[in-house]
Amino acid sequence: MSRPVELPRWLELGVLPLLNLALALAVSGVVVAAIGLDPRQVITLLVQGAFGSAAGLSYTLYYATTFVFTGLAVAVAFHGGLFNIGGEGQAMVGGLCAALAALACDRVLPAGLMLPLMVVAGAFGGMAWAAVPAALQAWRGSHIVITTIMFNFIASALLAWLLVNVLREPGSMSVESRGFAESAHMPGVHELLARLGIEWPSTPLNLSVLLAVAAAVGVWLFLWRTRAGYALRAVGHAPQAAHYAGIAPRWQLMRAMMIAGALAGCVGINELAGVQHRLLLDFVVGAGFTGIAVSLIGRNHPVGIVLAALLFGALYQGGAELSFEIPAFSRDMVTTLQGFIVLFSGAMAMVLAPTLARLHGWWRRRGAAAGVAGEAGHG
Amino acid sequence: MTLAVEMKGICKRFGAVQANRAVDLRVARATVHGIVGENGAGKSTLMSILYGFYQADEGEIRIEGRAVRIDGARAAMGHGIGMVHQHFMLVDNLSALDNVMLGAEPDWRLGPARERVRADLERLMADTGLQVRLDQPVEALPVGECQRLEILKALYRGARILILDEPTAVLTPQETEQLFATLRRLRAAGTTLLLITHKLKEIMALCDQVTVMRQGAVVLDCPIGQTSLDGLAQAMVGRQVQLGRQDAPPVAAASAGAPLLRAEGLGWRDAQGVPRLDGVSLALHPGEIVGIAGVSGNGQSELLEVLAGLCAPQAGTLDLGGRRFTAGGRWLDPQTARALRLAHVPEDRHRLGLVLPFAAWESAVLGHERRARYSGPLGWLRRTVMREDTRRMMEDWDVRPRDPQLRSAKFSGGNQQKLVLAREAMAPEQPPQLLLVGQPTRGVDIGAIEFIHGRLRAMRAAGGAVLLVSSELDEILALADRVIVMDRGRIAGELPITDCTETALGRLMAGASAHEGPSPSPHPSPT
Amino acid sequence: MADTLWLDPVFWGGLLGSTLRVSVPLVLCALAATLSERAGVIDLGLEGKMLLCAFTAGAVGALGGSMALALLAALAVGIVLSMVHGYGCVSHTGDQVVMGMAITMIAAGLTVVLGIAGFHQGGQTPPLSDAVRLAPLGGGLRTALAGVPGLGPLVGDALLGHNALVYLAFALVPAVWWLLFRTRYGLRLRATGDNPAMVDAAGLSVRGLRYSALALNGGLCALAGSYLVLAQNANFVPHMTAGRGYMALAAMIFGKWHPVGALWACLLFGFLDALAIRLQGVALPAALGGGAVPVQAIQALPYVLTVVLLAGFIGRARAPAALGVPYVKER
Amino acid sequence: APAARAEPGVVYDMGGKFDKSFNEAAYNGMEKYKKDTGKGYVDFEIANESQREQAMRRMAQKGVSPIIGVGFSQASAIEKTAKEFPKLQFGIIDMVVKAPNVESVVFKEQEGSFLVGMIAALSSKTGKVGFIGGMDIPLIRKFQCGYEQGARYANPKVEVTGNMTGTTPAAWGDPTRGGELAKAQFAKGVDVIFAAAGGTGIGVYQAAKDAGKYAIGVDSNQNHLHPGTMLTSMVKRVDVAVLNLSQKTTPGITVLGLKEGGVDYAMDTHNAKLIGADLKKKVDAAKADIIAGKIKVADYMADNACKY
Ligand SMILES: Nc1ncnc2c1ncn2[C@@H]1O[C@H](COP(=O)(O)OP(=O)(O)OP(=O)(O)O)[C@@H](O)[C@H]1O
Ligand SMILES: Nc1ncnc2c1ncn2[C@@H]1O[C@H](COP(=O)(O)OP(=O)(O)OP(=O)(O)O)[C@@H](O)[C@H]1O
Ligand SMILES: [Mg+2]
Ligand SMILES: [Mg+2]
Repeated sequence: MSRPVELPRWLELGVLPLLNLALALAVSGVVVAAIGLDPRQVITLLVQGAFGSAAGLSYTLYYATTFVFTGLAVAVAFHGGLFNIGGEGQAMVGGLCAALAALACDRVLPAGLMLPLMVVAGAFGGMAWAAVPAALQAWRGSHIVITTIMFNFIASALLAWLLVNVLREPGSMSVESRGFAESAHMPGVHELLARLGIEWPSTPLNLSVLLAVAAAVGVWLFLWRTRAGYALRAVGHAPQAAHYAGIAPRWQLMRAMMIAGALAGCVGINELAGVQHRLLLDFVVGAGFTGIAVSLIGRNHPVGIVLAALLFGALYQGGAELSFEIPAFSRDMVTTLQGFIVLFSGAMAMVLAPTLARLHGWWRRRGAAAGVAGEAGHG
Repeated sequence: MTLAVEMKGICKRFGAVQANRAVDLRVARATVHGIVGENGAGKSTLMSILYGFYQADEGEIRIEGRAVRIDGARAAMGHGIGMVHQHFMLVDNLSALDNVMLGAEPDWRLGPARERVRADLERLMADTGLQVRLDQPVEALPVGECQRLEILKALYRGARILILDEPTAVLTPQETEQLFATLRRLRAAGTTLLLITHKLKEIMALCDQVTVMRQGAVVLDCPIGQTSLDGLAQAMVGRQVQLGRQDAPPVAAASAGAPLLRAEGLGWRDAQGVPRLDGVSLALHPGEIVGIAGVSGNGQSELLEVLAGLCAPQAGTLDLGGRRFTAGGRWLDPQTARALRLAHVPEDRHRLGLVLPFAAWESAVLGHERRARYSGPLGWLRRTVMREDTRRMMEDWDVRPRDPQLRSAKFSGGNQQKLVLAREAMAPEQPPQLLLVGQPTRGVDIGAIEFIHGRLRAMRAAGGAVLLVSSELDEILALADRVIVMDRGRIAGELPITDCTETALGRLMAGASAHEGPSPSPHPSPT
Repeated sequence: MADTLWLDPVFWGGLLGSTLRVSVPLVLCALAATLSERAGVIDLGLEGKMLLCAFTAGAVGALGGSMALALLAALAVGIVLSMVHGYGCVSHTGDQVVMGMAITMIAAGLTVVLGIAGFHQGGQTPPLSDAVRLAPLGGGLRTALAGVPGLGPLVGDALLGHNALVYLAFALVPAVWWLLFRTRYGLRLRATGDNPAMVDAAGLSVRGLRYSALALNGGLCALAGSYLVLAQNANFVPHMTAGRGYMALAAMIFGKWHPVGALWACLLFGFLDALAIRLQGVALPAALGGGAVPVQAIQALPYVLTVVLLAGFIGRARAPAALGVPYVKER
Repeated sequence: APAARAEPGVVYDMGGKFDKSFNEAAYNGMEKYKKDTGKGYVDFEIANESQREQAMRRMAQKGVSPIIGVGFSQASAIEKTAKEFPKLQFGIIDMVVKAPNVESVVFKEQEGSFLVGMIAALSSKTGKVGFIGGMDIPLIRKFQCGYEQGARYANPKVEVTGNMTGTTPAAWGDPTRGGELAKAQFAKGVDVIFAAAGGTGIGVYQAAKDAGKYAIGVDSNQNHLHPGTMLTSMVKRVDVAVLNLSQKTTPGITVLGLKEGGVDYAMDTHNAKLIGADLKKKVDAAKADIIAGKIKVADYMADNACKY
């Protein structure tokens, strides 16, 4: 039966993930070869596409931004002992509120006021959408997983109705709101760099990326550096002990979900204020669900989540690059490839641990652990 | 004489902890072999290895002279080994009956299987005197009953070699006696018994041979005849240990002065409407230790919870620190309780006392995290202060290992208990005047017991009051100034310590011990 | 039309019949989830398992031209997927939720890739001949009843004329209940989900029990997938499970990890869904100013009602204590 | 110089090039282009919103021209890229983008739908016909509106039942739900259903076949799916439009209706037996009237309402 493997932190958090990633790529390579493509070319394109060029890197970061938001949304709820499958819906409603704020004020407010207002509106929207399931769980015992799934569907219906019947420009075929005015555009990174005289390709990467970093740091500080975070984790790990300590579980539960919702709500800032500059139907497309994988692969820790988000961002961008460069490499092959990478670097993450532990022990006995294991990491 | 069990050079480490180092153990057939040692000495680990629950890193095991490989509980059973685990191995939401059956079902259909097991168990309960309500889900059973269930489980499987890891920790004297009678009978019938306990009296009473462990290694192994209580204690902790009463029983006037806490007519019914507390009134005066005796499950836990503000009663009032709380109105809550300098050491340290996944320093401030000392502006945690205080608590209360960063779950039971006690007794800024303690020394080694008792006395000396709930009469006799006995949620009687004898208290408690736990037909409460 | 609707037996007959048909994949997946989660293994991979099995059934059915072959192949794939699930999360301490999502991602992509490579119909499999599909049962009796007013629609349309898998699915509910609560195996399974250490100490193999539960889980997912392809439709269409796996998970939790509870939850979902379909285009009561109810409102109705009903239920669901926690002995 | 024309490129909508709908039609168009001209082309299936622009910019940088966006959702991406690359040619289907280097192709779906509506009404024995759309969006309402009008034109007393599948992208690929929607309509007595719901339609047609009712295909000619069940298909010649675009783009708006052969109802060997001579005569007469402007077919987009 599986004995837990005691690995030093640098091995567990540094080397093991790299090993898993290597394994994942290797296996994917085999699969790729099986369908008659050159694995080396595919893997290099994947990596090149994601990190090789300024544009590629920017896209990777742009996707990562969204995943950091949804990943953190899952993690905060998780530390509160809740499984939040509702990131999807919370992101939709958050985006909706941000967009409504923009549509209402973009013509009157300057960017300096408009953008913060959108952030607040977005966070508020997500928060509100998460608060209802949270309250139902806290006072009615309705299981959060069910309610959040339901709220995802309800959110999509709400969004569809508003777009088709209320927000759509009359006479326009497309299911989207009017474009936001300049003041509601989150400045793109290329624009800012251009002002500094730095040449940068035009990509969706926008200031929201800083918002995401701030969110990650904020969540980390909140959970491990503040009393509120302490109370939240206590309730998540041991509700009865929390009650004994005089911490009211219900309010912690509400707080956890509302923070989670607010984080998910910020997706709209990256996607709508940052890129689309208008409200449209599927701007979330699965980011909420991806957030679950991101959070768990990142061990529900902000640092881990940022890394995992980068991984997924790279998979998205590198995947797109693949289908650009190799027409035979369809969108669905990309999905499959991503699936395999999640499987091996996420779900099977512990398969290599025992071996690594044995090796490490063996190396330590030879007092040469660091050097060798370090190399093994990149092998 | 032939050896039933022989363990040679057993080594086992858990991560950083070396739980067993080169342990040798030789157990003769049809004897009772005692194993004693401090908390964390490695007793349970050694037995779990014999039972195949853990694999030894090194060493060999011989059963009946033959070298064997025990790679799991099934293999152990194959060799006729059975075990009563220290931490109950029970499934909460299954019935007691199902828990006994599990893994040893005589039929693949549950219906017939239950029939047959029930019949066997009825017989077993009859001649061991260990009574358990077979159809109750385990979560509804008080600890004492769980312990009896755990023992029945092992006996039911009819082992030739039976390991009992602290089987008496939560039993009443009567139950303990019955259990020992059974064990003697088993020994006579040729069963080999290994008994782990912190109650040296029991060792002396029952064992033929005793092994003393310290920090994972064997330090003494001799026939019971060649040692004594003090000898064992000495070997265990490496110094003289003074248990039992230190001070002269107080003069009756001890409990003078205005009470720090006064409760009147507390009544509390559980979800099923069964009264767990029924017209309970008591007062705590400065400078006294009040003991609450009684078979576990007769309202002691509930009393503690109500007084600590963990749950609100349906009837009664409470006067504490100049404030009055009335049932129905806003009852005391844990935060207020702490503010009013009332501290509470819960019975169940795993569920209530600690957050097991937390680092020790995080668990060591549980309930005090709001104090200005720990949370700065904007609720910023003062982590260094917390770690420092934790280190001090660990120094003060001799918690091992002394590592504030270690996860709470990684400490052995006894050390976890000390950590909780340290936290409650040393509450920063304003140390408590009132201490409610439940089973403070359950599963704690004698060294620690002596130490803990000393601390409680010190608190009394400092003018504090202690409400001590314990199923250990020895403990109550050693500490209390007066003793209240509870029976089915009501106060069955109160005795000044001077009139207390095991038998006197036993008689008062006996009323309950026959039909332990919440009785289906509650007595009419006096109006 | 709304006013007379409620009195019309044909409406109710159709509604109930549709409820049963829609519930079947939910019921099968919910049972699958019940088994694995009772053993302590979260299954967020229902969607993916169902999808890949559906594809297998469609592909093998089209190539082999045999229903039995298609079913067997689907079962095999379902079980293999569950074994992978087990290898990652039971043999090793991998994260069960991530595993589920990985399986779902792979299934979503792989089915289309293989479909296009094998059949050149944009990921679809060729339509199956009626020989390969499950035929409706009791059709004769149904036609016989058809004439009878009231009885015809209410019994005929509602209960008769479904295919074997429909009846099998509902028969499996008591079967699983019996397995879980009336057999030794079930007792051990439930114990594994609540306190694996105890099961281990009792000399049973936690690993074995969890694998076996997963095997059953895979088989049931396979049936659900096959139903979509061999019964409700006649070929595989990419992403055709359309979120049913997640709904099944919700139903299982709604049913408090109990097969019968799950059944009721699935029927509820199915019913609300079928009802919503039939309510589209209904006009608002004059009190509310008349006019058509927005389609989206009707489409959201099942989900809203689910939340309301769930909130109405007292007593919170209690998940198996060891759910999602890989079993390791050391603290 | 038109001689050295760069290779054309297509960006499909979310549905992907095998959506059993207009994306697939576009794909077929490009395949035909490849066969006819022997020249290659590039295409891309987007996986999320931001890839629209990414794909187009990538193609533009490679000098691909014309770049064709399939579906109304591509509008803003086309608009942006077209502005950025004024030297390249662009085309968009189902939406109007006003730019000097963009040709916008829009269809009069209502006209084709009108004809299949007539066929439905005239083939229905119960006098009840049905419509099943993917999502409740303007484009689909446009189909529905024309269909209703046509049905009423052929039989004023006809009862038209309409259903939409869902509110998520899954609505375009859920045959099981499509089947249930169809069965629900059959239970109401409907015996002909026109489905404009992409992959969801597959389930509708299957249900019709199983119940022995009629169904009408959409976008591309789907008569071959179930001969004897598929009455006809409302073909929307996106394939032709894309083919023309890839050969030559003329900036401005191109409107394709019956007259231009952009939409029509499909006749072939598979449904010859189902469409009797007189039925065909009626329909063709109406077709002529529409082309001649004698029949005004309502355009939902004109005033966001189905008035006729
Ligand atoms: N899953 C992870 N992935 C990557 N890095 C991690 C992960 N978990 C922790 N770390 C690193 O370890 C550091 C310590 O983690 P953690 O947040 O638990 O620290 P802390 O509890 O706030 O402080 P400490 O544990 O040192 O007292 C983090 O700051 C981070 O750099
Ligand atoms: N499963 C485990 N994982 C990690 N460490 C463990 C485990 N079990 C025991 N330990 C550690 O091994 C040492 C010996 O533990 P063990 O339970 O054998 O002590 P013990 O003699 O039974 O103590 P007690 O009298 O409190 O029961 C302790 O330091 C304990 O923290
Ligand atoms: Mg830490
Ligand atoms: Mg022990």
